[in-house]
Amino acid sequence: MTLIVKTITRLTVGLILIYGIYIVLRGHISPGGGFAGGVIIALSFIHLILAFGKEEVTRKIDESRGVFFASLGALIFLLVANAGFKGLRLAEHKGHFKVFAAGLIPLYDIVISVLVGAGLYVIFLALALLLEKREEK
Amino acid sequence: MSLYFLCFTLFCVGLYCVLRKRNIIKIIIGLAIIEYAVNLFLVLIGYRTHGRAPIFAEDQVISNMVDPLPQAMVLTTIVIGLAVIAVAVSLAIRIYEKYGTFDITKIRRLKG
Amino acid sequence: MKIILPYFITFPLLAAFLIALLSRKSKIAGELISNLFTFGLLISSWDLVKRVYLYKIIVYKIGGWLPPAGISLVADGFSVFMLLIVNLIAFLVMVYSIRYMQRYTDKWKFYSLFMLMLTGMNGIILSGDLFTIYVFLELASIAGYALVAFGIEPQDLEASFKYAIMGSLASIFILLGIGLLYSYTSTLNLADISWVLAEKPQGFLIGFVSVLFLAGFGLKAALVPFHAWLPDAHSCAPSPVSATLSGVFIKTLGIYALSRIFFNVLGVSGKVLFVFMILGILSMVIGALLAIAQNDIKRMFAYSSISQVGYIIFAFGLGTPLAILGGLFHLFNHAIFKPLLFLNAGSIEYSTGNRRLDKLGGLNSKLPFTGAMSLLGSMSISGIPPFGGFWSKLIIIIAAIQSGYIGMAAVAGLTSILTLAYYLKFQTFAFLGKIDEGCKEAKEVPLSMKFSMLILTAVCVFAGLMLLPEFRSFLQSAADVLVSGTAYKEAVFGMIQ
Amino acid sequence: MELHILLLFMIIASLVAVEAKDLISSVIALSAVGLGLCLSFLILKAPNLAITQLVVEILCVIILIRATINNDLPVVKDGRWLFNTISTFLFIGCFLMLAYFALKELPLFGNPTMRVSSEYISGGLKKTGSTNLVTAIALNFRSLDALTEAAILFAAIIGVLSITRRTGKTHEE
Repeated sequence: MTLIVKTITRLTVGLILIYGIYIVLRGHISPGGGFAGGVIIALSFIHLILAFGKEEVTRKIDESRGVFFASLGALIFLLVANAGFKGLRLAEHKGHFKVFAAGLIPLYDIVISVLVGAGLYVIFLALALLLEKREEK
Repeated sequence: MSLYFLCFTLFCVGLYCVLRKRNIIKIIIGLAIIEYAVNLFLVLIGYRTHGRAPIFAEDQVISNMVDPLPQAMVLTTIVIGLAVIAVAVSLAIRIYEKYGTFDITKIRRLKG
Repeated sequence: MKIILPYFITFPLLAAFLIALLSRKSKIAGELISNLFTFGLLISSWDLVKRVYLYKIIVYKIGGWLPPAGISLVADGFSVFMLLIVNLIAFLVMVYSIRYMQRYTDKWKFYSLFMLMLTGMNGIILSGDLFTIYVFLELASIAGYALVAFGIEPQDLEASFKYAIMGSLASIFILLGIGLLYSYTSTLNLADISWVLAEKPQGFLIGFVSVLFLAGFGLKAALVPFHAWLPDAHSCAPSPVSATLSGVFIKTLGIYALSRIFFNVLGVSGKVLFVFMILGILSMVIGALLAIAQNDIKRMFAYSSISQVGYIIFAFGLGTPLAILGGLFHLFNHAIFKPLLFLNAGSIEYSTGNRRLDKLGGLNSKLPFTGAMSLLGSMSISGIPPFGGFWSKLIIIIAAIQSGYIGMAAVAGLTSILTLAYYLKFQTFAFLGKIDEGCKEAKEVPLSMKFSMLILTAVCVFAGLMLLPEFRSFLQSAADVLVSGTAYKEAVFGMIQ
Repeated sequence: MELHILLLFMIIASLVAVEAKDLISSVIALSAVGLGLCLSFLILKAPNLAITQLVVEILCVIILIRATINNDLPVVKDGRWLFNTISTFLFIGCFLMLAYFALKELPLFGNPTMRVSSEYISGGLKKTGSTNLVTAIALNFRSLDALTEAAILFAAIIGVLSITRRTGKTHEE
């Protein structure tokens, strides 16, 4: 991509990432939540791939590390959910409009966002690699 | 009622696309349209005239909320739609790689 | 006592996530974890069978929320019947795949996807909530699409794409039906829907919802107008996957969900039963006729699955207690011998690298064990007297005669003869006669693969004993749930309060 | 009224997506449908879904455009084209007619029964502590659905990875 795209990407990617984290953390207060925030986090990485090409980005996070994060997120989600199934309650009644309120819900949101962010990044990476291989032929 | 019917019309446009188009990507687009129509239908059935969004606010008592349960359902179905589309697109790209075409009539090794 | 119910969902999920997590570190994590966990699930489902025998019905409230608001898991006779079959087949298939899957790359993906598919099936069986059934159905289906394409040959991809499109269309029809039903009854719990429907008039809407469900679940069960995807998908998948798909997958996603919703929730009327019967007869005959012409072993078995599923749906359509018992018994038998036959086909492919009947022959001298197992399996499926398949078909035919459908009973009997014909063809071309040039180097399969086939054959041979009064309660309690119809709601709510 | 206009816009955009001659235009028309859906979620008081739909839409369009770029679209008609189209239209017509009669029996638009949902609205904040009721239902009352949803996404990840492997079998027969 051209220099303009790269410079603007450098400026905006951090903002997109922070916006994603904001959406994740306020999922139980305002619209948003783990899934939407996770997709935004994944989109910020995809943005990097689109602007800088995949070599720059995959040096830092490659496919197997993405799978590792996705399965870690899923595993913690499962453990939290298992506690929730048994009726675990964590002070649901106080501090309704704070970030750390609402029992297990913020925890759920955070682990879902890890799963979704890493997972969608891996999906995009797999498809992009496949397409580049085809164009080489 | 008329909104429900328009929503079903959107569903049928997608259905027509899946049933009649030959191009694999077009079929996936048709599936996406059907997903959208069903999601919209689920939210429509939960709407309440002059209702409020199902989010509480500080120092206000809100009683006329729209039905939150279909919205929670749609949250799940959007993810399912994304998963199906991701799998279908990866299959489509692989098929293009092996057969060199997106035309479904030319992709016929299985018969009988 | 109720606490083990959610483990049928969380354990396979845990296995799937762990396999993916450990895939970088260890090469054998997939085999080890999946075998251990499926064995554990088999043991606990046997335990659950005994508990349900004592308590009749077990309800688990997820998160402690009362059912119309929260989700409940329900285990009754029918659920544990399916649960035991599904987990038995899953365990045996996992043992089989240790050696079979060695030819494939990235095996951990196979094991992870398989455990996700198992989660989906267990979830459908245990769920007492309509929308949860849909979500688990999608989980099982998406894992299924990926597993069918696991070999990534061109044909596999084509079959998987066809299956993905048809399967998603079916799911969307089901979701639309759920939306309409939700708008009408304003609840999602199965027992609660049944309550509300009992108080409201049964109008045109319920008919429309029934059509949507019938199309959706019928597509998943591959009943005849909707069967086009099945032969491709089941013949292209790796053999352990075909065994699971044909043996339990279409029964859980199709027949179990269909009969649970129609018998226990919406309530069956004469019209619905008649449609079941017609679909059953059509599937039975057309599946058998198409199977005869096949040259590919797995394709023949796949068409045979359509035909046998037709028997089950036909029996459910008769609606008498005897017919439902016969249908469930046939479901059990088919869930045993069809995986057995697919595993046999997998063994043939493993040893000879081929599954076309015209290139096989005389395998009895090279693969005596597989030959014997497949002979017993073929005899059972085509209804030779001492085996289970004979008794279940006999019960279905007797029930049809009792209900006065003599013509249809005759068709069912004739189809059984057709079944015998194509299994004779399979035996003659593959195992008897002169040995083919291509199969000279064939060797007998390894021990783990023999083990799975041996267990399945043993169950298959002794399945007829299930009709004896001592062992009958397992089958009878499953049939009772379907016969009792919409009394399901009282049973569930009685357990909650 | 604005919903009617939005829905008509979505139907027209979807017709464009179905009938467009090249794939890029039809993907872009699809994204227009998705945007219309997002706006109608906002009008229907579902801001949660509007956000989710918007970001998912962006991702879908990126994936689809990456898949379709540099690819041709063959327009083929075979002998039975007319017959097939007529039968499809007949099927869709029957479906719509049946749906019309079935929809008449639903509660009127704007008046949901809310048998179970009233329970969530009255007690949801106290029981779960979450201000956002949709999140409360999705992650607390019906957390099994959320778990399965995560599993579905996981299945899609592993599925895409397994489909995009370079080779399926270790040695060729």
